[in-house]
Amino acid sequence: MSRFGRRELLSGAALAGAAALGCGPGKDSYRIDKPSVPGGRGRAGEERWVLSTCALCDAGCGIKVRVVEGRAVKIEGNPEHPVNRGGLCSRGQAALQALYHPERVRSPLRRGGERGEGKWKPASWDEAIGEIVAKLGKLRAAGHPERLVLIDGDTASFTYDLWTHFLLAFGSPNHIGMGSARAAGVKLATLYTQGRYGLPAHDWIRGRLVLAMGTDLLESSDQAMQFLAAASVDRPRVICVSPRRPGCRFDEWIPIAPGGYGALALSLAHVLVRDGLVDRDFLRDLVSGFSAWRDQAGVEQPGFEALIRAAYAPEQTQEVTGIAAATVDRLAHALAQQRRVVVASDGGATAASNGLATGMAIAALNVLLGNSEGGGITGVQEFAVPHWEAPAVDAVAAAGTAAPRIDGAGTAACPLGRSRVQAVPAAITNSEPYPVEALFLLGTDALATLPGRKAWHAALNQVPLLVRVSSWLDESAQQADLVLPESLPLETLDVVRCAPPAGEWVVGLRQPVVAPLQDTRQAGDVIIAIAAGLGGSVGRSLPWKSYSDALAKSLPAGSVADMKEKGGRWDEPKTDLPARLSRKFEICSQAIAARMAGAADSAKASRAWPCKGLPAWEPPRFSGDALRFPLHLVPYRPVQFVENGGRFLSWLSELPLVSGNPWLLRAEINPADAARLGVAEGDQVLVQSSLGSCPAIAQVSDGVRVGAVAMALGKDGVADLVVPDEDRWSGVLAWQGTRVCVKKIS
Amino acid sequence: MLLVAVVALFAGAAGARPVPAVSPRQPLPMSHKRHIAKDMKCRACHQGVEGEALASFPTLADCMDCHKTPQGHDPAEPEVRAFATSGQDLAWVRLNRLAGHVYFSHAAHVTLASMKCEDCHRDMHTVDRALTEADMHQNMGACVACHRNRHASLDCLACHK
Amino acid sequence: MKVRRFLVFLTALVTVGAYAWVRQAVQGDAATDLHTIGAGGVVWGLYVVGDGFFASAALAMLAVACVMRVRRLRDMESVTRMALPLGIAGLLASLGCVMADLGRPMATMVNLPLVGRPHSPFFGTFTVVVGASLLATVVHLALASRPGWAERAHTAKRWWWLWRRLACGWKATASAKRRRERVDFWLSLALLPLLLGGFVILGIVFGVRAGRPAWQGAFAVVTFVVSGGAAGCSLLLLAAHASRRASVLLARALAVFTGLTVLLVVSGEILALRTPYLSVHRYARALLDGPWSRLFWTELGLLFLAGMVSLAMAWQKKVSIVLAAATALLSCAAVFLERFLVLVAWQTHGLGLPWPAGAYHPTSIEWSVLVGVTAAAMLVFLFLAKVCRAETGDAPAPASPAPTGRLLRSLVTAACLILGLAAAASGLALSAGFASAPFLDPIMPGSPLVFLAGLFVMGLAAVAYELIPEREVRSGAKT
Amino acid sequence: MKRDPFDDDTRDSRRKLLAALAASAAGAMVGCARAVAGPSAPPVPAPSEPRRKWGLVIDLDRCARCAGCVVACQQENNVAPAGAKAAARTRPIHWMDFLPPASGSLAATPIPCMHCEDPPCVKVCPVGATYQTAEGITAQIWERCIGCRYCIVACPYSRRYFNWSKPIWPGDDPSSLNPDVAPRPRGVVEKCTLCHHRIRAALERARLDEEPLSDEALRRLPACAQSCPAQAITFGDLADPASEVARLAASPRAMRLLPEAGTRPKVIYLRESK
Repeated sequence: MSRFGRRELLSGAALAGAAALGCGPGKDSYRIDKPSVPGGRGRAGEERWVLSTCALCDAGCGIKVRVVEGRAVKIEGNPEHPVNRGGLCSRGQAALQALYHPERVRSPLRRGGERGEGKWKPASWDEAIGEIVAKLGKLRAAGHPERLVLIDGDTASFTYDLWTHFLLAFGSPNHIGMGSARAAGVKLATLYTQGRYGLPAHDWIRGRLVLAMGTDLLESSDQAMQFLAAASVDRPRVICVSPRRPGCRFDEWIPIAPGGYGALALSLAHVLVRDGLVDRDFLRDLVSGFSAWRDQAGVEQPGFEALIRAAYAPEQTQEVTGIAAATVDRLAHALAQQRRVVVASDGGATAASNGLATGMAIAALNVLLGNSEGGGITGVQEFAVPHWEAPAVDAVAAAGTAAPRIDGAGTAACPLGRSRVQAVPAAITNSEPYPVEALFLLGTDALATLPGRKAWHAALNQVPLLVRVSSWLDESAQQADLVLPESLPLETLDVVRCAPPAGEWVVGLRQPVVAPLQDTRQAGDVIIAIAAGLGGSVGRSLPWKSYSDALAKSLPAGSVADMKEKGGRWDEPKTDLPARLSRKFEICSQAIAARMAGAADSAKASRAWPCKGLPAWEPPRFSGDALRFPLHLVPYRPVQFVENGGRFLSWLSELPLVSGNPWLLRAEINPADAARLGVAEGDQVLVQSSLGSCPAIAQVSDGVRVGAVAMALGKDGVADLVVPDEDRWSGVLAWQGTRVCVKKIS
Repeated sequence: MLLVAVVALFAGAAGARPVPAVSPRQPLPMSHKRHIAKDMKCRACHQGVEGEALASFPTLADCMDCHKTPQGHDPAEPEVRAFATSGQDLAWVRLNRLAGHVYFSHAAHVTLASMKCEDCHRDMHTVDRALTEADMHQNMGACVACHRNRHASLDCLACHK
Repeated sequence: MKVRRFLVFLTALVTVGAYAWVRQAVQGDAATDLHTIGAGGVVWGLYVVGDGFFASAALAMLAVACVMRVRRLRDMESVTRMALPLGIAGLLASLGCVMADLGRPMATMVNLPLVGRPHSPFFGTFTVVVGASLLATVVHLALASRPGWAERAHTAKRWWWLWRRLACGWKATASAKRRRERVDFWLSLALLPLLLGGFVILGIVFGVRAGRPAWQGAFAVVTFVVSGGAAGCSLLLLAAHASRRASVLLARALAVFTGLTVLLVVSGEILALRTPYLSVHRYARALLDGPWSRLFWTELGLLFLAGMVSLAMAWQKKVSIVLAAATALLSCAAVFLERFLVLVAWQTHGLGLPWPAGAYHPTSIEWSVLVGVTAAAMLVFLFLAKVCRAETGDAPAPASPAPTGRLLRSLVTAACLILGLAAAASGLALSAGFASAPFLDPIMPGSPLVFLAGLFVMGLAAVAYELIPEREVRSGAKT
Repeated sequence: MKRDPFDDDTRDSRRKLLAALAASAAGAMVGCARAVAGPSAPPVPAPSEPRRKWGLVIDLDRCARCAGCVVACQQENNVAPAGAKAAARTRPIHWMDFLPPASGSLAATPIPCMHCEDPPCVKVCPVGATYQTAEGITAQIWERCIGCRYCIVACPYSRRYFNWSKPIWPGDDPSSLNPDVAPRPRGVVEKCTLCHHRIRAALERARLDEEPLSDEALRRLPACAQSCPAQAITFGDLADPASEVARLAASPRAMRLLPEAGTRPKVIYLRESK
């Protein structure tokens, strides 16, 4: 009985004390009083776990959400899901913060003042859609449906396909993805060597050595979880090649000069071939273009072997890569010895003026290492596509779709690219090839996340109807005429393509975890409503009542209901890897040759792809005078980077991965450079490029190569420094191609 | 001795701390007495009591399981059907609320420790309506005393959160 | 008039401090520059430094006074007399600092008396150092002031009734004076271990930190005590300028204390520089040539100067009020800096794990509160000094026959002592709980209060001994 | 106060009051008696359950420093984000934090409370707000804490956090708060609890289902361990030699932080191997 009545004593004395001080007992500061839930809270204490798919990046991890009395309170990884096997990164978990974020747009908003003034009038969905339908109807009536442009960041979900479907029926070719600003360099390389657009699927589980080119594996969001899930079984050795020391766990870091990845890959190939470390049988059977070959005309063409033997000895490339020849030799032998190697890369390595060639060189290195025999590439991901009936295309739509894309992808300006979002501002401003009348901006805050803020600003202001579909009043939304708040992925039904490891096929399901908290709609429902409003052939092409109806029709009957149980659909993981390459790997891409042949004659003359479809690597091009701007800017995507609305999530912004105030923007700089510039740790500095400048806090660290300045994307101002140069063939945005200078602010 | 008296005084004073003076009206004039007279068990309506932390209240659907057809001659009974047709949610007012930093599991007490409802709650045999006032005046002293008597855990974390 | 202006000035400072404290209470501790430790800040700052400074200075002054009393140095009476109100003011200031530092002062007032744990040095700081010393000193001062009060009850025009009540039965008989002296002696003797205990506990709080391989800690305890002595002596020196002999004695003591402090600080620094522990080494470098070097060298310089000046005064056997004030200022500032550096620099640079180095720049709110507390303490001191004046004709008691004994008095005194001791001991034992794990609560709630009450009852023994009148004057007394 | 006509427990409450009075008087007396008699017996764990010793093993080799555990912990334990303004003053709270790489080491280290076997923080708490449970969790009772921050100073690992200001949820909307964990008010020290509420729930569930709690079910119990994509964090009973954590703790790669502090942490790291 020794501790009897402690509580009473405490509270009694507290009451007495409070009374003596003339104030009553305070509110119970431990009680959580939650606001009411739309649709009722259910039974008191009712708790359930709902399976869904994460939407914070394109990887498509399976999640399960704990819902207590109608409110989501925790997100965890789905242990059954083949992509992440139960784990979940910080981004995915922060989705909860987005769901209940106070700054979410609560209903459609119509501009109430000048552009960018920040005055809004709430509108009903009918009004907003009516306005859009009126505008689009006029476009079609005038025979210019191509003047509708759609910039869309989310390619994983079936909503993207619905937009494509809609645009086909409507008649615009301008469905512009964000690929060129992301990992298109790698995806196009896969397309031109293996025939399918997408990231290569690596066998992470059996890979014993990962050579990460320009990525620290965490930043490469599509592959991070596969790598981590594989590492949970047995962690492979990780060698990172990048100008900045990676934030993730690694075994070796090889600092490389920006833009030098392709040369390194070819040099490694050179050593492998020179020292007889390649499997010639495998290359003969499954790879075309390795040795000299005869084309259809019977002319002998030089093979890949001749190319690398001639120009890519490590001694020849060490100047451009900044990596000693001996290191390359050692690395190549290590790769060859290990055999089960994954050469991973994402947008980091290929975001340069030589992006496509770099991507192809890396793909070639992967194949040279015999990766298809297990441990590396097993092919490209097989993607699910919705099975909808082809849209009804009328004459107007046919004519419109035939018009050139405004971003110039596939034209002489960008013969090998699929999209080129950075070209949109100039096209709008110059009305080239035709004026843009309506612009839909989805899934990306272009103004804040893409380079060239001024150009984007001018262009967006010029569009007569700018519609931003977003949950946030972000920078792009501030310029819009209409802001349509989309329901967040935790509130809606959707089907997404996940990025599983090799040998698997995964479609994820998103299902409403909670009832929509605000007056928001799924983007798919908006498309269907617009199509219905337009009527005619467009309306007939999208005959569904709602997006969930469309989803039900997109997959075999009953699929969606089944998927609710598991959170998606996937095959049982194949244990009998290696799955062979789906087709011959073309080191010497015939697809490129064909495309170049198809391009206009003038283009052929002026911009012939060198080396006939081999990875023709060129030294990178940098924007800015080397004397005035002596340092290379290395923008990177930190772990917490979320393309669309990431800065609204304070959990991510406060991740303790940097010391000191996590909200500040840091410029990481090598001690040698810092000493030369007179900059000390913690100093306020101004980073300047030929395009803009941005203040930051100097972080002096030997984790950055001499001559480079590393800055994290996602914070205001970094994207403004980048000069939007690009790969002249593929249109890949050269994030890594800007020179800057750093000055101390006194 | 003086100290003991002071302790006792404090303990008593805190134990008799008044509950909120507002008497919330429950949505239905549900008679516990009549339900119990029909030999219904507490868990029939308070479904979480054996397996979950919260005992929880019946939803309208639970009520309608029986009350689709008239069950007796209580003049109040049609009200539940009226409620069902009106489409409103049956929002019982929760009167017994623990302090925010206390965890209490009905399952642990009812199922694992085999305690009766009446050990803490009032006997509902005689109560001819839904509760309009909290019937729990438990405090930490009572919890600790009972835990000690039954050799249950006295760890702070057994109940605090 | 000058005094009045000074009072107004002090009151203004207190008001500013009170305002700052209210702002802090409203905004939370975010109003201070205290930060999460390891994330670039310190969790203990100016307030705890102030607590350590005031408490140690007060304890030192009281200890010096007690030693003088115990040695029956009659001509040091002016010093010992000043030491009591100074000590009380200092202890109150340290209490104020702690209250300003606490995250939940209200909860503290409930939880600490109910469930305080003697295992924690904080309990020691709070109850023993502040509570017990304060209680004992107040008793001591009140008893010592009775002759003065009695005199005033006769001379004062206003408030005479109050003085008369306070003096309650003081008769300037020889036997009463003898009794007075005896009480003084025993009280001082009883206070000494209490004060020393408090000193050591505070030194532990500032020095050896549990769980840290704090090499500098071993020195810090001694440094803490010695430098506390320096601060106390310097303040007493200022108070004692009237008595030449006392002054010279104090100047000599001060010279020794400052010299020792310099020695300890320097050797502590040298030792720290040579330890194999990275964290201690980092801490030492931060003092030597790191961000704290300026304060560190200032501290040493101030100490050296103070030592020199006091040495000169001791040598010359002459203490001028200006020089005394200067030394007091110098050594107090130096000791404050010593506390600051030990506490703050250790948190910014001495962490065992490779957290980034921190920084600490106290906000205006913190400074205001500290200044307000200091000013309030000075006001308390001035008030006490005025109220507890000694009687004018402070003649030594004539060698009269020993006071007649009285059974009742002896009984009550003994009863108080025994009861108090029993209560204090059992209170301490009960609150210590003898490791009645898992939750280290006192066996009986409120036992810390019992402990304090016991100490108080022990103090009452002195009161009883002095107040219970002689048999022959019983009719005249009004106890 | 208007009384409910159906409420007949006026007498009852008086009886309760009297009973409480008597009980408390008796309790106080017994308490005194016990104190005289000697130390009180520690509470006995339920007889059927063996004494557990919860611990974490963090494999630095697997950990990729993705910080998923950090957000998982914040979400599970209702840790309010500091917000741009407070964070500017470096006062964010991370029960699970990342220790910057020491010179010579390659990457940061995830660092929760070490749940020492000999926790210095417990020794210095003046009010017993922090203590060690029988199962080895260093717990903190928020309501007890007076905010003196002595425990923060005493902790060699700096794994304790003070609430410098009132916790503010974005938009003042507590919807996403976990109902199983009480949010901490201003002026209180908080720390990692090893997700004791999840342990408690799991134990209760196991007893309700009448199935012993297996080591597999425990391994990913705390939020940090659950979220870890690389499964670098393993939870379990160190006292059970058959458990995964005990096996890992015996690995030659096992190490503890600041062993010289003598705290004997129950969070064990596995060194980077390759």
